[in-house]
Amino acid sequence: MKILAFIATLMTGALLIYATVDFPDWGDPNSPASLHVSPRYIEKTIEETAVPNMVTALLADYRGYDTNFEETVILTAGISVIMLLRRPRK
Amino acid sequence: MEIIYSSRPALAILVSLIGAFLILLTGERSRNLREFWTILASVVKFSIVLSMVPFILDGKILEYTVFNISPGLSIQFKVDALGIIFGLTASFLWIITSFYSIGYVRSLKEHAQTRYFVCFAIALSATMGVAFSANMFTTFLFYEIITVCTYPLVAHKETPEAIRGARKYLTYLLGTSIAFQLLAVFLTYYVSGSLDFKYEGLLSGALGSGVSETLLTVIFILYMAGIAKAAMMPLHSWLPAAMVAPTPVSALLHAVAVVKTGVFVVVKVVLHIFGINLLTQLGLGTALAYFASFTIIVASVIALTQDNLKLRLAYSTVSQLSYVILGVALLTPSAITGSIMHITLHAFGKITLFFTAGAIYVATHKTKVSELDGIGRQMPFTMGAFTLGALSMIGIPPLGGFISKWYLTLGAIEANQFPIIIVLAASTILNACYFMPIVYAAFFKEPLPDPHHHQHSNSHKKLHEAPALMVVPLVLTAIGALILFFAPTFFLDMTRIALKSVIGGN
Amino acid sequence: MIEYLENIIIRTLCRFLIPFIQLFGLYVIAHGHGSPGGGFQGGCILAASFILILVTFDLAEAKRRFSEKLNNFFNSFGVFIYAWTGWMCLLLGGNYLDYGKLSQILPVDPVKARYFGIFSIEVGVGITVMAVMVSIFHDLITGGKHEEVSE
Amino acid sequence: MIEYIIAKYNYWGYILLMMIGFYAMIGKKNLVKKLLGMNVFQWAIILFYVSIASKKGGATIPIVMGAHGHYEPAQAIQFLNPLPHCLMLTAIVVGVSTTGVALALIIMIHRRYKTVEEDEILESLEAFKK
Amino acid sequence: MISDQFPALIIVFPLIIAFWINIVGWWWKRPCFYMSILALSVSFISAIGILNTVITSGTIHYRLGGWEPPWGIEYVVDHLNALILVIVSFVGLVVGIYSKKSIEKEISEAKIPQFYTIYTFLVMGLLGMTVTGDAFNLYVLLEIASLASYALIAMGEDGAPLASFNYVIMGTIGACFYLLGVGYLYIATGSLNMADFSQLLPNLYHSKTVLVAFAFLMVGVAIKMAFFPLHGWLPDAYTHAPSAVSAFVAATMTKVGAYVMIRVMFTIFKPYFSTEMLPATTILGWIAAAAMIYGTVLAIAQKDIKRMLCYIIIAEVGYIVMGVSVGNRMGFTGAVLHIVYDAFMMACLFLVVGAVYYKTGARTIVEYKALFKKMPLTSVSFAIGALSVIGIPPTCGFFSKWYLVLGAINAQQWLFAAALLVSSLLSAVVFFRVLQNIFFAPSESAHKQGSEPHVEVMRDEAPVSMLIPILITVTGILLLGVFSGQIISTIIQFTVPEGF
Repeated sequence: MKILAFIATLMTGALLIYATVDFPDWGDPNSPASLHVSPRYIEKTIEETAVPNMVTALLADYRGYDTNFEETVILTAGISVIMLLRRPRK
Repeated sequence: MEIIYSSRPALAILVSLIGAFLILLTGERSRNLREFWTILASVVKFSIVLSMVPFILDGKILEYTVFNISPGLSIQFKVDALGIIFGLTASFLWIITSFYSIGYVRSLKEHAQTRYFVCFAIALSATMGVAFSANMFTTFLFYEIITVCTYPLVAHKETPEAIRGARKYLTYLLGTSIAFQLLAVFLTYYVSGSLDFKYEGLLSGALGSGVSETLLTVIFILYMAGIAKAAMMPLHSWLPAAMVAPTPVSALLHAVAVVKTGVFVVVKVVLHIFGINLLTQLGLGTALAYFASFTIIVASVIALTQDNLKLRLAYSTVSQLSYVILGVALLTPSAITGSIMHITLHAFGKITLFFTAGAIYVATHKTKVSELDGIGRQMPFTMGAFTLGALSMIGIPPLGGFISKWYLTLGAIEANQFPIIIVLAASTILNACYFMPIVYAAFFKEPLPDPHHHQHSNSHKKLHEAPALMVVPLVLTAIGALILFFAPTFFLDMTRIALKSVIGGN
Repeated sequence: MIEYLENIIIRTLCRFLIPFIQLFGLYVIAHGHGSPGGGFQGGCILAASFILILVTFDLAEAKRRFSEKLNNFFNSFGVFIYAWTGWMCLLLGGNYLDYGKLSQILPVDPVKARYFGIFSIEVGVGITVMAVMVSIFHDLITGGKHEEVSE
Repeated sequence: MIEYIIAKYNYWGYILLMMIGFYAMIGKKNLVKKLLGMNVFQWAIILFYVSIASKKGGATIPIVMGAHGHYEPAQAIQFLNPLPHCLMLTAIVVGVSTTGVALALIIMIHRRYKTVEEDEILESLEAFKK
Repeated sequence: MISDQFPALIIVFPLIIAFWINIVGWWWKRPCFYMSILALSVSFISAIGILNTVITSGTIHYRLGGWEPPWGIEYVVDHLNALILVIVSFVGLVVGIYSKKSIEKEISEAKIPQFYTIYTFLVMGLLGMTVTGDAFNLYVLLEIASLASYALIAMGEDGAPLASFNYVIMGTIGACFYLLGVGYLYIATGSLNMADFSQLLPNLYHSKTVLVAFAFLMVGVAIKMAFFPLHGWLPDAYTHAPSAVSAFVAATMTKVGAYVMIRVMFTIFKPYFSTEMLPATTILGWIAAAAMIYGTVLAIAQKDIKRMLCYIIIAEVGYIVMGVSVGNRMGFTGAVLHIVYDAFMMACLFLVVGAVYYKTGARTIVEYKALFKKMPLTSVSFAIGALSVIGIPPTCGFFSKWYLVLGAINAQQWLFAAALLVSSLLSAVVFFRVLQNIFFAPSESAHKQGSEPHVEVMRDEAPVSMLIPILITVTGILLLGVFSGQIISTIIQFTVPEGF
C-alpha cells in the first residue's frame, strides 16, 4: 500500500516536472497569463468600476459569480458541521 | 403485390394487452368476469386475425408502422401469408386453450390465477407481434417479451424444482438471445444498414457488395444458436425443463406459441434475411438440414426412454420442431411448403396430446406412461383424442401430419438428399414406437391396481372423465387435426402465396 | 471538557482588546476597495475576536455575546445580502449581479453604482465568513455538545 | 541548464509540496495525517497559482494609488496579475470549508470508534461483524 | 423577458430559497420541505424552458454581471447541457418529494432544516456545474456539490462517517487535480473560458503543459465520476448514505461527471485532439470495457442490494465512457442516451430499495423473499427497473445499449461490443437472483395449494408520497425508450461533436 502510494506520488511528480518544462519563466511579464485577459482588469478597473483595488473589483464584480458561490461553499460547510455535530437542543 | 396500410395487426396485438389489463383490474374479486375477459380477448383477437385473411388471399400485404426509432430501424408490422398462417393457428388455439385452462386451474384450485391469465394474455400478444413483425428489430423485441412474460408461467408452481426449471428456461432463452441473436442482429444491421425482411433476402446482395463469406456464415451460425426457442439439439434442454409448468402452459406455449415462435423466426431468417440463393451459394442450407435431422433422430430416441408422459411429449416436440427447420433448410419449394404446413399441423396434433396429458392428470393424478394401462376404458374420449393426435404426429393418413411429411419427403427428393428421406422414414418409425405403446396400453391392457385411488377395484370400469371444460377442447383439436387432412386447401393456398413471394413463379 | 485560562490578566487584556479587533475588522471590510482587504479578510478578523472570547472566557460567555440563533441567522443572512444584490439587478432588468443597473435606484451613475454594489456584497461576505467561522469553531472544539459545556 | 532551473525555482517548490501532500493523503493510515496532507496539497496548488501572477520588473500589488477621484491611468506592466489572486481567495475559502467538514467527520468517527487510525477502525469493524 | 433569465433562475432561485429554509427552520420546521420543493420545481420548470429555447433558437449565452467573456463569467447552454439540466432537476424534484417520509424516519427530526438546505445546495451545485461555461466556475460549483454530498452521506447509518471521510479525501484529490489542470491551461493560454480555450489551444497542442493539463483534467473528472480504477470511494459512500440521498446522488452525480468529461474532451479540447492526436479515447475504451465486466462481476458477489446497485453504477459509467470513446456518431448518441436513461433507472432502483427499507428494514437479497405479496407495486417497479438495466426491450435500457453496441461495431471494436453484451448477461444473472426471490420465493402460501391465493398475506405498500415518485420514474423507463427516435432527432443529434 505504502509502496503503491509512493509510486503514484513519484509518477505525479514526474508528470508535474514534465509539465513545468514548457512553463514560461517565473515572473515573465510576457507570459500568456499576463497578456491575454489580465491587462484589461488592470487598466480598465478604474473607469469600469471605480474601485482602485483590482483584486476586490475582480473578486466582487468581474468574477462576482464565483465569489457568490464561494460564500455558498462556506455556508454549506457551516451548515454541514452544524448538521453533523451539533446536538439538538432539548 | 400492393401494400395496404391498416392498423389491424397492431389491434390484434393490442387487444390481448388490454385484456391482460382488464384481467389484472378484475383480479380475484370476480373470477367469472376475469375469465370472461380472457375468452373475449381471445375471440376478438382471432376475429381480427381472420379479418385480415381476405386481403392476403388477394395477394395483398397489410403494413403498419408504430414508430421509427431511427432511420432503418423502426417498430413495424407487416402481415403476409407466412405470418397469417402462424397468427391464425396461435390465436385460434388460444381460444380453445383458454377454455381448457379455465377448467384446469379451477379443478386443481391453482394459486395466483390472475398472474397466470395475465401472463398468458401478454405472451399471446407478443406471439402475434412476432408473427406480424416486419423487421428483425421488432421480432427480437417481441421474442424477448415472450421469454420474460412466460417465465412466471413456468415458475408458476413456485416449488423448488419449478423455480429450478424456470431458471434453466430463462438462462437458455435469455442467455442465447442476448449473447448470440442480438449480436447477429447488430451484425446484420452493420452489414446491410437495415433490418427489414425482404422476400429475396435482406443479405442477398451482401456477397456482391464485398462482405466476406466467413462473416455471413458467422452471422448465420449466431442466428441459429441465438434462436434457442427452436430447441435445436445442443440448446434443447430448456424445453423438458419447462415441463414443470401447468399443462395448459406446456400445451399452448411449449407446443404452439413459444417453440413455434422459434421455428417461425428460423424460417424468417432463412427465407427473408438470407434468402434461398445466398444460402445455396454458401451451402449452409444442407449443413442446417443435417443438423436438424440429427436432432430429429436423437430426440426421438430420447423420447423412447422417457416414462413421464409430458417429458416424452416434450422430446417429441423437440424432434418435430426440427422437421420445420429441416424443411426450410432443404430450400426447395415442396420442402418449404411442408415445413410451413407443419407449423400448423404439428400444433394441432401436439396440443391435443398435451391436453390429454393434462386431462389424465386432473382426472387421475397420473403422470407416468407406465400407469396408463387400461385408462382408455375409463376416459374413452380423452384417449380417443390422444390416438388421433398420436397418429397425426406419426403422419398416418387420414390425419394432418401426413400432409406435411408428404411434402417434406417430396422436397427431400427434389433436393435429391436421399439420407434425409431415410431420416424421415426412421423418425416416423420412432414416433410410432413411442406413441403406439401408450395407445395400446390404454385400450387393451388390464389396469393395474391403482395406488392413488383407494376405491374398490372396479372404479376404473365406470366412466371417469376430466371436467367437460377440458374434454371438449381436446376433442375439438383432435377433430381439427382430422379436418386439416381433408381440407388443407386453405393452408396450401396460403403457403403457395408465401412461396410465390419468396421464390417467384408459383 | 476544555481547560479555560483562569488568568485575570489575560481576561482583562482581552476584554480591553476585543473592541479594537472588531473595529479593525470592520475597517478592513469597509476599506476593501482602496486598500488591501475585503469581506473575507475582515470577516476572519471579526471571527477571531469572537473566538478570542471563547478561549479566554468560556462558551457561555461567548454565547452571551453572540448567541447561537443570531449566529445561525447571520451565516445565512450574509449570503442572502449577496444574492439579493444580484436579484435586484435581475429585477431591474439586468443580468444577475449586473450592478450597473443599481443606478436606477441609487442616486449615482452606473460606474459608481458598481462601486456600491461591490460594497454591499463585501458586507455580506464579511457577515457570512464571521458567522460561519465562529459556528464551525464552536462546534469543533465542543464536539457539538454546547449545553454540556456551558453549564 | 542551471539558469533554466533558477528561472522556475518556485515551481519546483510547489511540486515538492504537492508530492508531500499527495503522499500523505494516499499513503498515511492516520486520518488526521491524511487531512493535513490534504491541506498541504491545496496550499501547494495555491502557491502555484499565485506564482503565476508574479511579474518581474517592478510590478507592484494590484491597487491603483492616488487621491480620491483622480487616478493616473494604470499600465499592465506596473501591476501584478490580479486574476490568480482572486481565484485563490475562492480556493482558500473552499479549502477552509473542506477542512472544516473533514474535521467534523473525524470527530464523528472518533466518537464512534474511539480512534482515528484507519486500520484499527477496520479491525473494530471486522470484530463488529463477527 | 423572464425567459431570458432562465439560466440564472435555475441556479439562483434555489440559492435564495435555501437561506430561508435554514433561517425559518430554526424556529419552524414544517415548511422546510415545501420550500425546498418549491425551489426545485422552479428550477425544473426553468430547465424545461431552457431546453425549449435551445431547441427553438439554438445555444444560449448568458453573461453574468453583464461582462463579456472571456473577462466575465458566462453561461453557455447548448443541447447537451440543456438535456442534462432537465434530467438533474427532474430527478432532484422527484427525489425531493420522495425524501419527506424516508428522511423523517432516517435522520433526527431536529436536523431536517439543515438537511433540506444542503439538499437544495446539492441539486443547485450539480445544475451549476452543468450550466456554466467557465472552467474555474465549474470547479467552485463542483466543490459545492461535493461538500453537500459529503455532509449528506455522513448522515447515513453506522459506518457512514468513515465512508464519507474517504470520499472527502478522494473527492478533494479529484477536485484539486481538476483545479491544477485548469491552472495549467491558464498558464498556457491566460484564459479561463471554455469557448476561449477551444479557440486558443489548437496552436499549443504540442506544448507539454497542455498535454499534462489534459491528463490532470481527465483524472480529476474520472475520480469524480467513479471511473473504474478510481471508483474505490463509491460503493461504501452510496451504500451507507440515507436512501433519498443515495437515490439522488447515484442517479445524477456520476452522470454530471460524465458530462464534464465530455466537455473536457470535446469542448475545451477539439475532438481531433482527444481522438487522434492522443490515444486517450482508445485507452479509455479499454478501461471502460474492463469497468463493465468488473462492475457486474462484483455486483454478483454482493449480498446487500444497495451495494450491489453501487457496483452496477460503476458498470454503467463504463458503458457511457465506452460510448464516448469509440468516437463515432452512433456511440456518442448511445452515450448521451445512456446518461439520460441510466439516471432514470438508477433513480427508480434506489428509490425502490429505499421504500422497501422504509417499510420492512430489508437490506439484503435474502430479506427480499416474497416481497411481491407484501408490496406488489414496488416489486413490479423494481422488476421493470432491473429489466431496463439488463436491457430487455421495450424498456429504455435496451435502446441506449443498442446504439452503444452499434457504435462499437462501427468502430470495429468487436471486443467492446462483446464486453457490453457479456456484462448485460451478467447483470441478468445479478437481477434475476433478486427477482426470483421477490416473486417466487417459496413462501408458505405457495405450498398449501387449494388455499385462496394469498389472502393471509396482508398488503403493506409504501406511503403514497414515496410510491408516486417511484411510479413516475417507472413510467419514464417504459415510455422514454420508444421515444428514443424523437429524443435523438430533436436534441441529441446536435450534441455530437464535429468530426464524428
